[in-house]
Amino acid sequence: MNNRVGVFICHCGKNIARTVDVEALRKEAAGLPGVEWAEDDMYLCSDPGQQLIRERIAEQNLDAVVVAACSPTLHTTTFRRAVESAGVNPFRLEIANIREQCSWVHPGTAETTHKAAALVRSGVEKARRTQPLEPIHVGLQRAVVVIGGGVAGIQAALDIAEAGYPVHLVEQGPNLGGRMAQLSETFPTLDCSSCILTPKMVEVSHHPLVTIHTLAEVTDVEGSIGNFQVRIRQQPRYVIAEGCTGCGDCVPACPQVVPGEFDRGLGARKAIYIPFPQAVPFTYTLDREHCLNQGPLIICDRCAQACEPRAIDFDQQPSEELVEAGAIVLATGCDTLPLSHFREYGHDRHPDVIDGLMFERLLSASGPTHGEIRRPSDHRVPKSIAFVQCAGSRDPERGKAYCSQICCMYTAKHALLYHHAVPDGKVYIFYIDIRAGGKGYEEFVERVRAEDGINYIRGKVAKLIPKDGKLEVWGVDTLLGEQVKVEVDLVVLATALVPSQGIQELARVARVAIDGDGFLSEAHPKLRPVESQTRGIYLAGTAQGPRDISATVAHAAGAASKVLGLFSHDELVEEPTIARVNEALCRGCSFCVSVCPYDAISLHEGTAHVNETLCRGCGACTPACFAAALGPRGFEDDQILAQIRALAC
Amino acid sequence: MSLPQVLDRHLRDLFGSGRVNSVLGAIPTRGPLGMAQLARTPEEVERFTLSPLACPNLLVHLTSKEARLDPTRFPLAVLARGCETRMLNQIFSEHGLRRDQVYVVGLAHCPGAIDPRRLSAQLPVLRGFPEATIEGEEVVIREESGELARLARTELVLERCRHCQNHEPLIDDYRFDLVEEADWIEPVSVDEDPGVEAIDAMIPIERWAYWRSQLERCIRCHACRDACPLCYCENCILERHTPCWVKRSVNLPENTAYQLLRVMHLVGRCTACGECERACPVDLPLGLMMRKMENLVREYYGHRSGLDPSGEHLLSIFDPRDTTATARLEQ
Amino acid sequence: MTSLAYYPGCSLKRFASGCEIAGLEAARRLGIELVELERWNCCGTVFSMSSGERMHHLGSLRNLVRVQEAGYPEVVTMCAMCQNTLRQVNNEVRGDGDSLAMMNRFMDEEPAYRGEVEVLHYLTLLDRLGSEAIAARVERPLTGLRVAPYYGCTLVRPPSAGIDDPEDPNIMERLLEALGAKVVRDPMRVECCGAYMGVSKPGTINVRASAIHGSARNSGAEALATMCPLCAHNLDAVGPAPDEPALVVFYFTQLVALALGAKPEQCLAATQRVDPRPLLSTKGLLEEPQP
Amino acid sequence: MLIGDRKQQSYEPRIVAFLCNWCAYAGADLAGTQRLSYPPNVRVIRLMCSGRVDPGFIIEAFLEGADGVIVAGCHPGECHYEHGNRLAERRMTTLQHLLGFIGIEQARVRLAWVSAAEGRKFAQLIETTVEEVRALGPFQQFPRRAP
Repeated sequence: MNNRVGVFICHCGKNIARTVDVEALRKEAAGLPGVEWAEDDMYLCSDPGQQLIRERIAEQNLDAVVVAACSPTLHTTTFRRAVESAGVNPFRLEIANIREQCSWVHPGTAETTHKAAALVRSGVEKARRTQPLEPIHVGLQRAVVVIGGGVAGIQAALDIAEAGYPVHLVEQGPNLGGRMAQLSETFPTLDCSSCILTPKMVEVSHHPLVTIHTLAEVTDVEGSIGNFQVRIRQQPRYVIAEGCTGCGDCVPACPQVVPGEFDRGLGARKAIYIPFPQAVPFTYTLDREHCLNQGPLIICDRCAQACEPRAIDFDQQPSEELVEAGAIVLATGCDTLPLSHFREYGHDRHPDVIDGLMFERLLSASGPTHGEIRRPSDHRVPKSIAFVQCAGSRDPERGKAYCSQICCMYTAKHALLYHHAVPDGKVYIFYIDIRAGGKGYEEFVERVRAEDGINYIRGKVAKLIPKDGKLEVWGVDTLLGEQVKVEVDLVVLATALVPSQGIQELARVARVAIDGDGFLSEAHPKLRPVESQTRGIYLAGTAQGPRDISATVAHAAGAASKVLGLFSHDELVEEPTIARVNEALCRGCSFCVSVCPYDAISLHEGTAHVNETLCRGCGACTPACFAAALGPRGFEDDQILAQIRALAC
Repeated sequence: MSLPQVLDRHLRDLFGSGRVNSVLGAIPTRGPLGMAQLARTPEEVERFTLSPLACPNLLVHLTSKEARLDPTRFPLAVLARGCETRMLNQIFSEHGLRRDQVYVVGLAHCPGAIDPRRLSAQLPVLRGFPEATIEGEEVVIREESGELARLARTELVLERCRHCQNHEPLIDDYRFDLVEEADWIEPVSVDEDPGVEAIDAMIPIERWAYWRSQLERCIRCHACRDACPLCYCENCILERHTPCWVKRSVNLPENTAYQLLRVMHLVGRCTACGECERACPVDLPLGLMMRKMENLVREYYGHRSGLDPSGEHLLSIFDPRDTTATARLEQ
Repeated sequence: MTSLAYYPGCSLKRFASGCEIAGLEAARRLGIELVELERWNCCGTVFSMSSGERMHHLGSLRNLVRVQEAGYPEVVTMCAMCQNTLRQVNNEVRGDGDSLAMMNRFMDEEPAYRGEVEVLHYLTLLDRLGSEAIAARVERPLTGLRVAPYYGCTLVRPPSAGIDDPEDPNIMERLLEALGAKVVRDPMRVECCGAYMGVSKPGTINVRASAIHGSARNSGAEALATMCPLCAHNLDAVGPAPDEPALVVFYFTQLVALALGAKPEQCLAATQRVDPRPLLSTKGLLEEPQP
Repeated sequence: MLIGDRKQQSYEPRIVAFLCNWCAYAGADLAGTQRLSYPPNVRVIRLMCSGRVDPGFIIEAFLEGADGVIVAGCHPGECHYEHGNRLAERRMTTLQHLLGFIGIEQARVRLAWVSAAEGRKFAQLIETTVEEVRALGPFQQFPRRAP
């Protein structure tokens, strides 16, 4: 029990003194058991105020301090530093909130001062029972695992590696690049997407501190901030990376033709393939799912025959690797709503209804049509195109409630590029509202709108009726108040952005929260957008929500800076207010083990043990243990019972 | 009336094979209660009885302080009826004991156990070593001179037997039928519980008047806590002084706090076996609170303690559908 | 022979009697006896649903009470609008205990409706039997007959009272395949036929009918099949402009009865402006079915 | 001692409130910054989570003189520690029914969800609780411990 408690009451100018009789409160506090000194001051949080506290601690040899002032959320650290500099353990400071929860909300009556007195009494009773606590120091593994090889993952990996820390970049697909590699040009500058992405990919693949794992997935994450153990499972590529020169002789030899995922099914590829010419690492991949050789039986080895450096190895096996990391960055990117979702547009029965990403492949020089816009049904150049905005976005009943942010811009870009390729082509863009908030975006859309042949029609499309080789678009023009029927050769749906495949499983493994739409949940929407709710795990790019490339790069750089902030310390300093077990009282009943949201408690030889890095001090375990054998320091049973006694009478 | 031949030999074999160090069972005593007895040698086995008149509190001797101070009694065999195996499951799920420490002799087809108080209320003249058998819905009491009385089963058995859902053991290493398979008729299990329903029907003031008159009589002898097989904490918080949850003085407020804290520590664990009420020297109706809470957790959370030896504790988990009327401001 | 409660509805007793005759015959051949309710009244048609006024829904509710009295768990109806109205009222009262209580109090001479009756459309009943069971009983397969199913509105909208997906229904297509017909999937199959607009603006029906007939013809169909007497009236009795060619408009039950081997007079009892006999005879579908 | 003896004045219920640091306590602070006003009958104890509230605390509060108890945490799904509030729900519900069974009115114990943005809702929670407990009258069940 600390019996030399100092009580300091703040006037806070008039904020407290107007309704609380500070003098009576001081007299009352001075008489409380265990209180050695009581004093009031105009502004305790000011430097003179804190100096006053430091001097009194020295003069009166105080062993604990109660500050009766504003909410602890404002100045706890300030006052903790003040008492610490005077030799009192910072956790022997208790704050009585007599402003927000007393003087500001009650009239200037005696009862208000009585309440303030009770709050001070409660603070004193708790202060008398505080133990000196030292922050907990935990070792820190200065390495990071970045999951997702798109532009977000690449940017985060580069920024962290540039600062001198090793990075493991884990990509599910055969090569880096993600969504951005599938784009033709980017708005608003019409830069060629692969021209600006390839240098980054090359830079990350040559960086000495970055280890790239392609065809790899994270299957398990153990440990906590500073000390994660990440299990990476590597799928076999069946091509020896060192051997493959990228000559491509194997491709013509391969008899198996398969629809290409990279070209969204518009183009074909062989079983042995490389998704696009600038792929990094520039190594071919044998897709055994479609290869004629199923299982161990090898019946066709034409690719191996054609491979002069003998780089094909049919019996490569999956391998696993356990990586130690202090932080994890999730940059798993996004996907688009599948076209089968749009029954009213009858996609599954009409090949000329495609989505924005497929149109990008048609525009791309490395695409299935080598940059010529040809429609999938009969490969003719479409003379008229209808672009449907908000396909599945801003549609709570049948699709996603949110706006996918980038469709207005890439649709304007598509319209402009089509206009350049087919000057006499007719374009109809059905939109609800055009959202062009980025730098130079509005100007870009105005430029597109000004082109002749491009018609912005404000209204949604109800139905697509196939009619002798064309598609009749039934829509409405809400500005003219008329129904619109337009015949076009091709319809491009700007489909909603959705989280990428497999994010559910990865979130479960990494124990991070997911929001209602399946995107990763950030720690705070406004103030902590790059941190997940799990400490040590950071979010980069569209995995956290729809955004364009520039915002993704900035978001990824933000995540990297958080990691670097963490790595700038030699070790992790943890709040000491975490749970502590009294082995003598513990019955080993494991009720606390199942209640802990962070799996921080485990049983060793029949006694509970708290993992100090995992425990966050919430105290949910304490009421679960009726032997009262464990409790969070700073919120122990005896302190709270003393507070109840002080407040209830 | 010692053990049937088959069971007697089986228990002796357990000693012989070294499978157990002791056997826990009941021995008959003068008057209708019986006493728990720990047999350390095969010879002592023959004193045991299966009479429904001799059903003392056995399981407390598995988790009591004596048991903890005398580990040599384990592994221990226990003659356990259905309700007792349910209590064993709860103890195992709380790691009070390891499953391999207890050899469970399951007493199947249990017709029920006689409540000594109810029997002496109906047969005050009873003396000596009476014999009692339960046949269907009737209890036959016999003395040396022959049949003494034939009474209704639901009027005589323990409260827990009237609501019994577990006439068969939930877990056992060896099974023995108390009633031959041929003439076994599943006893009627009664749902309504007049004691609890009477209090539920009262308004708060009446309820408090009733409980005030009971809790004032509590002498804080801890008999209820010490009789409970689930109260085996090293240093029970009801006796601790730093921090002090319940003060030493024996008065209405402290007695109320004592019982409320004890019951709250048993919510979701207690199997309503009624031993606390049986042990109370001043006959406080503690069983009412235990059965009320057992019904509540079943009704609100579908939780029945002791059905699964590795079950989760009710108050350590939650179910997203828990939307009971607590946050009334929300409705 | 399973027996189910049957609610015919007004149109099937007069204008669309051909649909009922064929429907009952087809059901009988599939081993289902549709037992007509002793007392039934008008379902109130979709008009009654136009306002939330509970009093207008008493018509349908009284029919549900009749089914409850007769002790059947389900009631089958052939008319698209009857099933729509009955199901909307059923869903409504099941979800809102207070208004059901008020309506029950109002109909004091009727027993209170408990909300346990299920309303089943004839097509859902057939779909429940399954294509194999139906195909097995086909005696006169409709090979070569190119039919475009036409749903209209009340069979599929609103979704809570629809029998299939409002944008992309498939139930009639599945059944027609089982009957051996050549199914034509026409995109206009869920567009409105003009409903009662013919009363206030006579020209609209011809416009709608020519759009629907034209689209079906473009898709290669020879005939339309519907289960709504109002659609049949608009598409056949009114039909496209006189100079435009019009397809035969069948009630779906007629095709089912025909395929199951019913006698032609049972299948063609409907008063159709465009006579189906020439089309059927070219397909050899008027002869007796070979054993 | 300065504390007026409550019994002589008109009956003003004493309410003890356990507020979770991240949501309810922040909501109470917000009511302050918004300068709302609510009755001074409530005395607040700040805990890191509503999951920390032991049913024993409620019993102790009544023993020490409280007439009503509030336990306020984050809305379900928003708990800073994932599910502390869901655990509090089961503990408080079972306790309320036990207290009710022995005659302590359930309305004396209230569990509520208040987010950090709901200053007005916090003030309203205090007002309705004080009114409800005032309607129940002072805690008569048993004499309290001397201060």
